[in-house]
Amino acid sequence: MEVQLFARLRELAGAESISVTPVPASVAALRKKIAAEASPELREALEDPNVFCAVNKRVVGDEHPVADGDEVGFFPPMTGG
Amino acid sequence: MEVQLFARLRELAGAESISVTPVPASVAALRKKIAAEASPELREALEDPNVFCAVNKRVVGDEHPVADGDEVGFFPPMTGG
Amino acid sequence: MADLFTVEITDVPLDVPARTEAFPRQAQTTGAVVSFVGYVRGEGIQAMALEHYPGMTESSIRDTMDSAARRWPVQAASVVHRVGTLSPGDPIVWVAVASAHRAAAFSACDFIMDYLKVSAPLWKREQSLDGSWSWTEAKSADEDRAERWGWQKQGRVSA
Amino acid sequence: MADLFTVEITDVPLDVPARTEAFPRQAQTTGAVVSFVGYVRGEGIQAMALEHYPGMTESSIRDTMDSAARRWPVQAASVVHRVGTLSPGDPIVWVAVASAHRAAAFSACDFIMDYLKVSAPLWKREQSLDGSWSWTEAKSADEDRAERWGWQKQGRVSA
Repeated sequence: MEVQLFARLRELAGAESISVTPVPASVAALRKKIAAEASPELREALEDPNVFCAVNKRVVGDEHPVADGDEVGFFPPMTGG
Repeated sequence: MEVQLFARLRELAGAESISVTPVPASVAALRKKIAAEASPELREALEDPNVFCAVNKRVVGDEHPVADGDEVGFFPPMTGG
Repeated sequence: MADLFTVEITDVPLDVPARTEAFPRQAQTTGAVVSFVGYVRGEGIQAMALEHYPGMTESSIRDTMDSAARRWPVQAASVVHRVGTLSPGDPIVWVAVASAHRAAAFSACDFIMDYLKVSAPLWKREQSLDGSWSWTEAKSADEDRAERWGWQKQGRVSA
Repeated sequence: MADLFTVEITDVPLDVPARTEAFPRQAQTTGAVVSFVGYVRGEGIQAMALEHYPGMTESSIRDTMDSAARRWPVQAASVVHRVGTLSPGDPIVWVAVASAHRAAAFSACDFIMDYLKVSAPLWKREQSLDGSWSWTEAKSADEDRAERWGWQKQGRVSA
């Protein structure tokens, strides 16, 4: 699974997406797995409760299931408008 | 004094203004004087508590004084916008 | 530099895009512009005619804009109101407000419209489909909205 | 006939008068159009850059417009949001709402902006006068405004 990262997370990762295999079962597990393999800055950012996860373009909570084929993205709080 | 009438009052009077001499001392007295000499329709309209009086382009209450040289107008509730 | 607070009563058709273009903003400090346009609705009418009290209408709207500027940090505000004969779909009134932030711009624009409705001497007549003209009745809903801002109804006995 | 509910994310400068001109109204039934424009303020910054989540940003704003249309009798609504690099004074976002009456148009436009601020995936960076770029922090005032409409903050643990 290619997990997309946006804005400051993308900048911290130095990449627009991160490859994750095998696919963990939940957003929480996915977040944990990416954080474990990330730089300290990216890990800290991912562990911030204000960082959102979208599954198939909808914001979801940490308990939400994840499956192969889902489109998943992490991003910081919105600052548009 | 030429008292200006607007909208439906102008239409009922068939004129844009009414000449009043001598000038009564208050808006209430002026209203009464015009009404006394008006057609029944205009009298009724002038006695409507929702009909406004402006002295020198400011809405005032019935107790407001009136003097020669003041600009005075009567008009129904506003319906702009 | 353009005047930042303007009121215009006009019998010329209201060109909303041109007014929008000309509305003065401050490039360094304006973060929000809220505008309102009121249009003639065509349900059951073929025309509308608007008249005003020259001089007083302008000063009344100007007072309302000054009140808005005392309540919120308004950087610029414009009101253009049509008089004369209008057709369904024609703009009647355009109000624009600039501020640093959107909350003030929304509130001030809403406030100006609410006060204008109940305190600016303007009167509408509508021509129904059978050709007859009748004066528009004032709406109590407009008074209710104005009361949200502390407006008090005036009449024969002033407060 | 033009689509009555539209969302556009664009890297082309936002031409507000042209958007105003093209906004679809209904000559017989539209009595009010409220629009909002947000601009880049120039205090201490020389540029702003905006990025989004293609597809999700559009669907999120579309959801917000649909919510507005369920709450108020909205006849038409458009949102255009810039991405890319902007300069002080440039429009960032334009929102327009048409309704029969002004109360609904004001509320729906205000609502759409408030929801967009807290729920549309868009992120700003600002370039300060010394040339350095930094990400804009989310403002709790924006969350407070969204909560007026019943919005609830989402995060790691969803409701």
